[in-house]
Amino acid sequence: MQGQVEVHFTHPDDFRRWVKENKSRDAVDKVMTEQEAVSRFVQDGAYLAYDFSSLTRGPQALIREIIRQRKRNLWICAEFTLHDSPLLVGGGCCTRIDVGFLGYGSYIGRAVCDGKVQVFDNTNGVLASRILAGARGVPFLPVRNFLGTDGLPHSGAKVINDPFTNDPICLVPALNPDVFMIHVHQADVYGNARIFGTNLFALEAAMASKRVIISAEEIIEPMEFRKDPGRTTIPFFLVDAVVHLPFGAYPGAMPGRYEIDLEHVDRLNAIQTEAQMQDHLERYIYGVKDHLEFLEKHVGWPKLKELMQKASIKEGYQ
Amino acid sequence: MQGQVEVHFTHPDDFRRWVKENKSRDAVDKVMTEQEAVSRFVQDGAYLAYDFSSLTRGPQALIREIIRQRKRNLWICAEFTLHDSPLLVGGGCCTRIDVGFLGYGSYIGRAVCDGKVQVFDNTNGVLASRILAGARGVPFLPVRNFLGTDGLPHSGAKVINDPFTNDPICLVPALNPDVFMIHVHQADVYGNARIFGTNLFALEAAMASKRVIISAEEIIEPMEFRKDPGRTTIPFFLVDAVVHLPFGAYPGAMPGRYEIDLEHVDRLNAIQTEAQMQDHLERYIYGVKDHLEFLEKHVGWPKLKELMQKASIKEGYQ
Amino acid sequence: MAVVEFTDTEFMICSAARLLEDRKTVFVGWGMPQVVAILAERLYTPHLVQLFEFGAVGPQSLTPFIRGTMGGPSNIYRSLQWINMNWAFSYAATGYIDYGMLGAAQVDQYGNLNSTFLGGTYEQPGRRFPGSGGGNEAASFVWKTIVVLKHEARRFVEKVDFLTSPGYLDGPGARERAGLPKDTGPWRVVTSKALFGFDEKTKKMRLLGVLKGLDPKEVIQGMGFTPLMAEKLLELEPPEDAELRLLREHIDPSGIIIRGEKMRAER
Amino acid sequence: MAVVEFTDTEFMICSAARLLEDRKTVFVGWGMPQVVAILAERLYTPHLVQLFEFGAVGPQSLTPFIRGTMGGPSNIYRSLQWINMNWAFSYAATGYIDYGMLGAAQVDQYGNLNSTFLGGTYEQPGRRFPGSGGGNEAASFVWKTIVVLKHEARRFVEKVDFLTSPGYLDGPGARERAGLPKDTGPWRVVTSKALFGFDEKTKKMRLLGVLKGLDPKEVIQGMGFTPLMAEKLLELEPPEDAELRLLREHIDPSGIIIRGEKMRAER
Repeated sequence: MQGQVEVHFTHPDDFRRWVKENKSRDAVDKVMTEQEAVSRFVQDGAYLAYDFSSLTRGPQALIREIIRQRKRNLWICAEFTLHDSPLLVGGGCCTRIDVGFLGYGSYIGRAVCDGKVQVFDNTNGVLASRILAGARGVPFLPVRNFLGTDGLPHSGAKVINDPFTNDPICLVPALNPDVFMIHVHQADVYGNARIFGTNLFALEAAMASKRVIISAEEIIEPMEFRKDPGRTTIPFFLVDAVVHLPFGAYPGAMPGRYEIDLEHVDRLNAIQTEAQMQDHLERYIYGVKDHLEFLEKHVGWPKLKELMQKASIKEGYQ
Repeated sequence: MQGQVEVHFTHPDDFRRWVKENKSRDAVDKVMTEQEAVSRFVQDGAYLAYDFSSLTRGPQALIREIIRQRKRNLWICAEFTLHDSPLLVGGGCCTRIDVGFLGYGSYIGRAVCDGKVQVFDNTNGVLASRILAGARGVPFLPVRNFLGTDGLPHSGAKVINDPFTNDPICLVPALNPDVFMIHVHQADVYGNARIFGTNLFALEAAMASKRVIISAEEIIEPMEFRKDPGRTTIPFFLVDAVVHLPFGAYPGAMPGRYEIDLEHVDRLNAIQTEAQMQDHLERYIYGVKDHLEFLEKHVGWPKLKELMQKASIKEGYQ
Repeated sequence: MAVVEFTDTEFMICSAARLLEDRKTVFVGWGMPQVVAILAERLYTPHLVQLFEFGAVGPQSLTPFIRGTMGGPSNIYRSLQWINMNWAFSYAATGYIDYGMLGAAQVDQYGNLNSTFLGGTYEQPGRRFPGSGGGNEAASFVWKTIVVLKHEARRFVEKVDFLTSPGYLDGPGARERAGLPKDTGPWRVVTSKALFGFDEKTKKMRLLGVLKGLDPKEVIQGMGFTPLMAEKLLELEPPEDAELRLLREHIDPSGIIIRGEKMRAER
Repeated sequence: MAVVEFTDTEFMICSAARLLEDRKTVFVGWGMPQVVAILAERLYTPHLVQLFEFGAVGPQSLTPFIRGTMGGPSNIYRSLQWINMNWAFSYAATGYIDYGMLGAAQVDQYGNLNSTFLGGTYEQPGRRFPGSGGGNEAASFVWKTIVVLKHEARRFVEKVDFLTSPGYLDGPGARERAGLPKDTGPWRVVTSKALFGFDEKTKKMRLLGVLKGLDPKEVIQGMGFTPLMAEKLLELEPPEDAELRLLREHIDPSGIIIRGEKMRAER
């Protein structure tokens, strides 16, 4: 049995060639604004992946910038997408979604029903394996799940007889995103980056993607990474842009730094109609010029301080 | 093309069944002596893997115990084996070796030439991929190297046409060792374990192996792991035995704790003849009852203190 | 004898929590299964190791439970290990995870689960849900899958509109023939009124018991298939006071998860 | 003009160090390549990122170099990242590693490498070596492989006794036909007397130059194949004073790596 649909697939040799020609191994200052990072590295039609969710350490400020720049025809890897996918679809940015987990609420569900966005049902594990294949430079990885499902024909997977056991096995095609975005606790100007807590596929996806945009709560000295190399999540030569975006995960939480703003999340949860969506986008995204203005106009420092105070669990996050 | 030789391969379902029936999920005290750990969990004929080398964070005390107990017909995964393989072959413990990297010195080389030990030439990367396959519960992983070599026919690998690119690709069979041994910086009595610095395949091999023996420089409180979960290398439910063995990596270094004893290493390097080997084993292994007696009789506290003093690089190891 | 009042959700949560075994491992799905696991840990299975697909192994979650966060600090508090998704699924793929607990929108007589869409076609569904998440991995890899869903007859169908996560597919041996790991599959289906298991030979769903005081015939009325019946049906106990207190005062004081239809039973 | 004295090993190390490019990445093999990389980092390529198969990325190694340790603290000092073997090879497999530097016991005209055995059969070899280590991965994955070996005619053979790590196999297109990544392969062979490259069309080894003062004909005498000759042979400079001082006083003061046959040249 074989998946019958379109799939985002890059021959490992083509990805290698791209890495050779486009990923600099030179440690240069890559700090730039969110406007510059998104306009330079997110093209219309790009395949976009990101790490974690709108509620926890998601690159929310970067996603808002993508919407603000009215990117078009994005294909997203919806691993744990919660509020991100409805916003991207509502902003007219995204037309295809590899699912994953397609949250939240009725807006995105109806967008699928209405054919506004095309979905390809993988699973969280299949998508993680596909990205790992991309990071290992191989065209596929075998998995022993996804078999027997209705998702398989709506994916790019193939079933073969395993030559070692002669049992059927599922081969999932490598996934090399055009762009990977991740919000991190700490980065240096070159792109070395560190996160605390769990992650979905931070290093895999950084290695497997053509462009990597990092937004960071803090910019720290490069030597800090060299003093504790076991804590480096991503080394600089995988990274194209570093954006200093304190509260970049807002309204989600940054573990150990600030908590979720449930009030704002409820506003997102409440979006049902197209009119509500467009009002929300107008107010919170189009209506401000950048992340800083968003924080100043729509969140405010008292609220941010409150969210920081709530983040009282520090164990493991420093 | 296909490898034509014997290969240590376990059907993923058989490994799963073994895990279900034999690996307890109960956090019980697993602290025991090296005698007990080796006699209970290393059977004659077992396939044995271990992490890192005789010069850096290798489980050297455990390897000496295996020799002391005169285990027979072991098949070892020689990823970075340096002085371990000659000692194991000299002790009559080991008859088959998956290479990897087969160091050191002329003794082991001659043992191969004389047919005392049978070798199967994989590569370091192939062995690491095989263990990763074992840890992912799949029968094989694809790799884009090993192709075109004379090693491939002396391994269990197979070459097929990749169904995604139609190019040839190498499939390497999963490796599920019977026993995995690792020397760690810190463990608790249940088997939660933490290492600092680099590793070969610590978590992969712990997950892929039927039995896991941990030797530890320090036994620490279980709560220490829960206070910094990002630093846990191996969780307890993969582990069968915890042995408290300070200086367990001797004569190799334990990064951040003590340095290599080059004097003793030179003694190992000097072993060429069978007589020299048997003298060495008699003196340093058979002639002492355990690791503690070995340290007291043949190393001494002044030397150990000197090796600790030399380990002045602490960054990243605490 | 006293009458106890509770919501259908509360009953379902308590009923599921009682199924878990201490000193074992469980793959915990998003949402309600998280609440079940916390309740079980506090009352029945203090040494149960919970695994989350986003990389938390063995957390001792704080309460109140914060909905939706998954990887948030209070839900992954004092874990044994923080790692990532590929590793989390590897623990399950190699057989280290005993139980899995999942929700679903639809289930059929072989325990196949649909969490993708209802009605219409894949391209133009009537109603769209989040899809597999890590549910497919749990249902494929863990030894015993527990499905938790609200008891509505329309959720029990002859054939799921979309097979998201495998039950026994079309019957005995089908999982193995498909290439799924041996001896795995759905074990219990916990609803807000009943408890189901699966017949060992036919792999078909079997009613094991209903909430004390309910009529089994009424409970299964309208289901899209007729479940097998256990020789002796269990009377499922309503929630204990200790369970309700924990749920209402500590785990979900805002009542967002545990709200539902009011029920009552004698005990 | 002055006469400089050095060992053949010192010349080989200096010659190899001069080939590396700054602000690039290099996969460093065990032993001599480590010394080459340290010399290059100190003198020529301070921003070169070194990758080690055991998981060290970008160390700033301390000297003196400690032989054999690989993962020891002074050799992996102030790395950018410490990780493990599967990840290290993934960096190479995805094309992030520009150069690889490896030793070998034998090499043939297509740059195929043998580090497994010499003479006899696989089952009963004449002399056994350590085998691939991570050499096969480096030779398969990096863009440009640099081979470093002592200049002995018997090491250059018509056909290697065992093909451990792939050069151009049996000629143009053979790597791609075998399934190896495109546009990779051996780039330079550095010996204690000469420097070789490979012809773009035929993929055969070509002499690019010899140590100043040596006769090219004598250098290639006795090799198991006749290498192609560059149109204009380079005169390779003997080691600089700065190079020798660094090697002898800082990197390898005990002389264990750099010892060898005495040589002399004018400069």
